[in-house]
Amino acid sequence: MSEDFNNNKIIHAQSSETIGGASGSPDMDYVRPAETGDQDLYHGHSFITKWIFCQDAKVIGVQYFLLATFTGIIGLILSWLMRLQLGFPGLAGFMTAEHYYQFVTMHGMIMVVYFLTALFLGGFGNYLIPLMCGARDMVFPYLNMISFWMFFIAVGVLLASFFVPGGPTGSGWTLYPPQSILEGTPGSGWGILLMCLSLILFVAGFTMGGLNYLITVLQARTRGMTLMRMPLTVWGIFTATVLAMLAFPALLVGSLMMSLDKVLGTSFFMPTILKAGEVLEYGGGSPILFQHLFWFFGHPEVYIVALPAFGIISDLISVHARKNIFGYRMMVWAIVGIGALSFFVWAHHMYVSGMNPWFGFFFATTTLIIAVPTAMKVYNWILTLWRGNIRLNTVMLWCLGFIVTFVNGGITGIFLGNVTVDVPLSDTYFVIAHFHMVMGIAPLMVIMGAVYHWFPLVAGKFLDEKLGKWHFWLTFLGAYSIYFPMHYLGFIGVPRRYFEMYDSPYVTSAVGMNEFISIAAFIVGAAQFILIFNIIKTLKTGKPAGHNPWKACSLEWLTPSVPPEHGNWGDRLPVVHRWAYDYSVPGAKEDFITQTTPPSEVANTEVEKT
Amino acid sequence: MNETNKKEETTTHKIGIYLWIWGLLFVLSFFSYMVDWYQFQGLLRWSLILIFMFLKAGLIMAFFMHLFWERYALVNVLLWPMTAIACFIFLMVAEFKYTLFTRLLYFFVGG
Amino acid sequence: MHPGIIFFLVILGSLLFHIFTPWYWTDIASNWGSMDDTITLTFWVGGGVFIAVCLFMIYCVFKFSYKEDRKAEYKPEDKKLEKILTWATTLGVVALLAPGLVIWNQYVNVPKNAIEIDVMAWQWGWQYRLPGKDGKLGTTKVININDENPFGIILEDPNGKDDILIQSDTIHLKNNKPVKILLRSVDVLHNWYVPQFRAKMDAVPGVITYYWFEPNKVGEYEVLCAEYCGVGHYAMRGRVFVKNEEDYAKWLDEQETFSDLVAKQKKLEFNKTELAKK
Amino acid sequence: MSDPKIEGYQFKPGFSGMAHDTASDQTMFKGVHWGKAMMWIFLLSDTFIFSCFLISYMKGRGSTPVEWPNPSEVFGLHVFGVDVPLLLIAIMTFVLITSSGTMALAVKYGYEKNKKMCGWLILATAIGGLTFVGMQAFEWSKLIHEGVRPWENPFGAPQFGSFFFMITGFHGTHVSIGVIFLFIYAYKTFAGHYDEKKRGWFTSMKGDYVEIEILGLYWHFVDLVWVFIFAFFYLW
Repeated sequence: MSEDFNNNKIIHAQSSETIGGASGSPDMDYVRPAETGDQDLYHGHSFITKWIFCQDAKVIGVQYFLLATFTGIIGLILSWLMRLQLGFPGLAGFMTAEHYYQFVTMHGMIMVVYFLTALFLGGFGNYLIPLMCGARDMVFPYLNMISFWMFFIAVGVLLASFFVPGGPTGSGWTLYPPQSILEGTPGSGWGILLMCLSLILFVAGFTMGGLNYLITVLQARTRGMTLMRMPLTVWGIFTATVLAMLAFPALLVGSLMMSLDKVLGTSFFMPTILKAGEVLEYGGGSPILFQHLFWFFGHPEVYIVALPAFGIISDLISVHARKNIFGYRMMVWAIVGIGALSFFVWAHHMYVSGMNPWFGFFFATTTLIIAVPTAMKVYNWILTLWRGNIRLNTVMLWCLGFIVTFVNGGITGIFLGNVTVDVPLSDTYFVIAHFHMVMGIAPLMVIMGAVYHWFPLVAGKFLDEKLGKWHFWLTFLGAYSIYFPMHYLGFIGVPRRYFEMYDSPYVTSAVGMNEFISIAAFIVGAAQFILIFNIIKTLKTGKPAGHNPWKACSLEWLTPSVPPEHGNWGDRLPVVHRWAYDYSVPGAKEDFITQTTPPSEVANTEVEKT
Repeated sequence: MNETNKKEETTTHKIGIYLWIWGLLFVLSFFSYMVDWYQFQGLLRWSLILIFMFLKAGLIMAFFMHLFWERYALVNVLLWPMTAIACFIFLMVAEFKYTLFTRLLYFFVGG
Repeated sequence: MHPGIIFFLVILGSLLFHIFTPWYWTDIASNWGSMDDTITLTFWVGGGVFIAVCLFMIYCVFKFSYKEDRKAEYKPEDKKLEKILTWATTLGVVALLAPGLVIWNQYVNVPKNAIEIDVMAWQWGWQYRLPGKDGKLGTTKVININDENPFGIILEDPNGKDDILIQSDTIHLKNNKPVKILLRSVDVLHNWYVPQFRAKMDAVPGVITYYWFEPNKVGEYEVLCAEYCGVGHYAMRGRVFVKNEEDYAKWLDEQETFSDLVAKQKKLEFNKTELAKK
Repeated sequence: MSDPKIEGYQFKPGFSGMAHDTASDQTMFKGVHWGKAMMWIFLLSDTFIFSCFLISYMKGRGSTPVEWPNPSEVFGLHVFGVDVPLLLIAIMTFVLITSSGTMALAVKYGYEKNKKMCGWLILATAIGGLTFVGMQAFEWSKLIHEGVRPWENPFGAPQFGSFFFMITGFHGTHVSIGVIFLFIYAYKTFAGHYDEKKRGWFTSMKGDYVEIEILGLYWHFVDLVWVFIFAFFYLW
């Protein structure tokens, strides 16, 4: 078995000559020697250990990405079915109210947890964290592998609920009791139980992955890589993982207690209930407790999706505007601050839930405080564009699309976070438009941008630009025309989760808009298949990318081979001398200085010390 | 696991400190049991329960879990998130009082 | 076409849509005009920021698009600019938050002269109860609910005897008189929501929740359930008539009280037994 | 433990040391083994789980207008003709603290590479844990015998039974998992896996005595949770 492992080389203290600086003073390039020896990695031999039960974080990242995308496509199809019903009621004959609510629920849960969370943290996190930190792999590769397979089982359990008697749960993605476990809601038997089980499995699996991401960032960075030299992508994913580790427990507890209410007949969330003339065996519980638990998880969850997106977009903008990210330290503190504050705002989802009314003051205040660091991030993105040298390629288009949709969704967030303004708007289509804009479309823009950006690293080939632009414009214009007008449905007062609008005098005027929105949704959904076509086409006939095709500074582009191999760095780990954003330094030969370039090589430039 | 060739250098602690803490934990547990034995009520009961609880938890964390000897970076990373829990507790106290208030008001007293 | 132009058209389109949209608020029919005002204020501030940010971005895209011979500016930080932006944003946020908190304070504090209305929700319908001459609602319990006692009023409670019961989804309200809506649910979450009144609150089983408003426009309004409550959610509608004082009094006179109901049922039962005897 | 020596790195004390550590490269927790850092973060996450349980319990107990049973009577034992309140719980606490102490000593002897002492102390800890689980099973069966169920409770509020079985059950699961691992680690210690750095069965990572400290952290955490459960469930 011993040949499966690296020999445990200790990276000894290297003098500056051996690090790479041929000229310049040794002091200038000095980096502290390694604190620990090289990582002990298990190299797979067979197909199964190399590609299926694989311990390489990069392969696990791709596995996460593919499985999350697969579930995301299911979520997409469900959204089509919903829009079909809303835009053209009666056209799909099989669609009953039960089906509609099941689709709503599964679409929401899949997209938030099994698509976005898994994709950003499991997919991008696994692939990028070790590369960007200069580690050989995640610190616990075996645990990392189990994490993916737990996620796999969780998805299996979730999808199994489509085939059980009663179908999947139709209680809305928030799963509010009592309705989620009572007759009168679709899937209140098997459906809700499988949903809870799936969530518990997801949380367990995610905890394993999350421990990996955190410890890799905290304890396994390469020499010279300080926290303040890490790319913002790593900062975003790292902070999101911290949030996940602390927020998912509340979901776990909520799911567990609800399962007990269902199976054992406990009354954690169940008060005395009269159903069809009979008093049920419940009594004394509090439905609002579940809402508190759910949103204590649910609000950090929003940032679990948003923070990696913030981080990734910062890197993409910086690389393609050929300019350092403006106000890096502010960006880091904003990420950390948003993350910390997100634990103190959860009940702004519950202003009209019947909780203690005095909470409104507290939560409105904390919520609007979050707006400040978020706004700072937006300013810094556009100030990064200012006086840059902007490559208007597909990646940059996705970034610009992100800024527009994110600012739009962020502003409507201020509407909903401010307690009084929330009262008329909550539970209407305004809410749907808001969160789709801010945590549906905006992160999707980032995912797409990231795919176009990092595909040359993962596969060694450029994705087709022309197809990419079509993909972008169809998605951006389509999605914007879905969600921008939808806010106005909310102003009219159309409540959400209505299977049919019926004939309320003011709601009927929205029929035309619903048809328009549905058609736009079909187009946007279909446009996503351009990406799949593009990937297949590129893998067959794409243009090879070579080393560091975007001329980026960060470590992931500096691996000895493209795509990087297991262990990432060949025989020698990189040594980092600067932050990841030294673009367009005055006096430098090229418009970028990689993180591994020692100071002595760029001694005559005006680079700032980081 | 990575190779920590540093571990040989870590000094261990004298056995006395562990025995001391161990003894203290027994004494504190005995005290908190006595709170119930003597049926203290009201504020006195609550403050005694909480004091003994936090003392015990603190001793276990500080000495048995070695947090007293760890560097501040680790200690702070572990303790700051507790503010979120504290906030949650604080607000849920307000919440249960409100729920109880409305239940008593509308189901028993009448409003 | 230059991407900047398309982005510009998107922003322009959003603005035009906002100005010319036929879809906007229903006419307000309660005292919560201040909520509309805060929305308008947020719209001005937020919309201004949105347009400013997007236009700046579009300007940058035009002005600084890639040229081989140009080098971007190298400026990692600008402390002064960042400070100004932080404070400006903070100021804007405070300006939005302050009126919100003030109005919320009005929202949670019900005026003394408000009429209490017990709105009882179930899957899927509404019914209402008004206090009788004593101005007090009787206490209730879910387990007391049956055909003879549709509201589950506790029989020993003297306040409940003269309560006016309205076993229909339609309620009448007196114009310009504040009402305190006491929400009660016997099964799952519901939400008694009339868009024209702006206000809403969930009905939660196990507790009583409340909110208040003062209708100020005579007319007929539709009640929507605004919290998902199972498959019948979308069909759970009700009706509100806001009437002036005389019409309201006339309507109120026609309604039966709890003791009327009990008496009627007793009579019914008596008749039944009489019938059986014969 | 006390500061390790790291080549080229100057340790500073207190908060400035914290800033210095955080701003340094490679690691933030200097000299802390990956596995140990992982266990700490996991315990932090687990703390949130137990906090959510206890907060739910507080909310549930606080908002029910039905009378809550007096734990001091419900958990009392009748021995030698005397009613002793909370007797069983007191013994359980005693057992768990004892096992915590033996674990702390096991960690100490592990670092001193004293295989024999370390192994025996781990075994003693495992037996303490087993005793605890056994007594908990006794307590459960006693309550079930008296008619307490997760969904009902003859002494008052039905939530009493629900929260009792859920929270002690979740804690008991933690203890049981810990006991299983303690037995495995006792075996591994006696077999000398940590001395010869034998690779693990599943993870194929090399063994080291630090694993005993990691397990110790977990075990102390279980004890720590019991302190809170004892205070909030039995003494309230």
